[in-house]
Amino acid sequence: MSIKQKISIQTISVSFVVSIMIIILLGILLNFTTQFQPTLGSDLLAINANSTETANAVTSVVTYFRGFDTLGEVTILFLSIFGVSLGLEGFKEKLNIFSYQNTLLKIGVDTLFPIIILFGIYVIVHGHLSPGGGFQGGVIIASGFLLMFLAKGDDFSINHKILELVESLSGAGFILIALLGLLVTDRFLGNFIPIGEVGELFSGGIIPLIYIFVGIKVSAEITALLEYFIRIKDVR
Amino acid sequence: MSSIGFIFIFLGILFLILSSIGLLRMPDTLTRMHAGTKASTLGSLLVIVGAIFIEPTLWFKLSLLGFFLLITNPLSSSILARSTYLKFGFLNKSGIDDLKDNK
Amino acid sequence: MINFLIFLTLIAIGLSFIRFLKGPHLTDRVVAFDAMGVMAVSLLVILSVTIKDNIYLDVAFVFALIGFIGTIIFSRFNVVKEGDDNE
Amino acid sequence: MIGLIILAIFVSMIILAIFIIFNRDLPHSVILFMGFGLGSVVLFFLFSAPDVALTEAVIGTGASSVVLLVTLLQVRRKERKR
Repeated sequence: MSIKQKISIQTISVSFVVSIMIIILLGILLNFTTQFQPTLGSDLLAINANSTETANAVTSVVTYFRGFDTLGEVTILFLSIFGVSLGLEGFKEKLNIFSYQNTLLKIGVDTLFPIIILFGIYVIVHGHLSPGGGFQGGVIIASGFLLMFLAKGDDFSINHKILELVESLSGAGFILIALLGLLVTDRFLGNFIPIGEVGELFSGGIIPLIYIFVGIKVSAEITALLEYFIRIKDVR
Repeated sequence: MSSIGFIFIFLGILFLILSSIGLLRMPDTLTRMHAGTKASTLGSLLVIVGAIFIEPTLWFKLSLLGFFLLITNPLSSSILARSTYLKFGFLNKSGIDDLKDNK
Repeated sequence: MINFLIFLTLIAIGLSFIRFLKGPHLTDRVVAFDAMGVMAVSLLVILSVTIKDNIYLDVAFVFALIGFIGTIIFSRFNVVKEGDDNE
Repeated sequence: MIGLIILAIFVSMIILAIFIIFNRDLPHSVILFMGFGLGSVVLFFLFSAPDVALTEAVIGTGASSVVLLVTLLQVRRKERKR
């Protein structure tokens, strides 16, 4: 079989699959809006209005009703960073792969860095009022540090001991708040702080505290991961 | 007030369409970059100004977004042009090479 | 009126999507990706103005940030790979 | 009108997925994957789920593409050294 016949058979099969997928999608989308009935969402909204009263109902599902799952996710992230550091730590001399200096990029990133960090802190702190929360704000802060690594080259480095200390302290704070809830209200991750007005910044009980701890932990972890991946032993 | 905003948004989208036509029709990478980054920056800034005219209560976040686009888009196009020059060499036939000294 | 504007923005995104699919080099695709990111930011701004809510603009900001980081890291990748081929 | 946008984004995402699979060069696949992520972000936005859209934009498009690209770079350097 020659190459031209292979290419034509491949193209014909791919276009066949695409046409079948488009037909199925058209069939699904034509009655997308008519058959939509909210069932589980209205129940969750009713429970949320009775118990925690946050403005963003997804937040109370993630950190209050399913708070134990959030603890498990953070633990899995910690284990993955632990494995990466175990594999990549042993080299003596480590240099940045992207060691290519540019003055324009340095000045621009120096201007942009405070804006990105402030936006990440805004996303973390307003997690119970607007979309976002600990994970998203933490990765935004880590992307700000990634820009600094790319622009500054070898001039900008972060001590890994400080990162590990911050990460461990924030994880311990998460578990401490959960145990305080167990002590006061007989429920792991129970709410022991009075709930304020709906829509204010200081409201929602312990949910903003948990999100702040998760944000600090995730930002330290992702920064350590990118820092491990970007450096290598033998640079030409 | 709202009609002024719609006129601004229409002008901005006109610039976006011109930019994408230039991106599709130009012959090589550097000229595509010339069409694709400058005109789209102007178009998105005009769209943001029109959105401020339509809905004045959102002015802070919209102006922050405009500031961010105004810094990042020329910066990224400059870095990309320099890396294209370093990878493919000089593409034009006029014989003037300004970047030859400072690689 | 607003539907007409959204339709024109979709035409712009589609025209640069063709360049994104058929660009011969890597840099052509990166340029088309940057332009598509800016056009999608303006589409999100128009949509959030019609919804009249403050909170949807966060997604547009993150969109602009992701486009910037992608362009920077791909241009750096280009240079490093070129130096590696010269060895 | 919203249905037309949703349909266009679905079709373009299917075409992008086929291009990602059948491409020979891996960095081209990575940037096509970033375009795929941007399409899914607009889709989540239109389905009125800004939480999921933010997560997909930051983690699925930004961090994972950076990790893929840097890993590609390191593996190529090691292979060339040998």
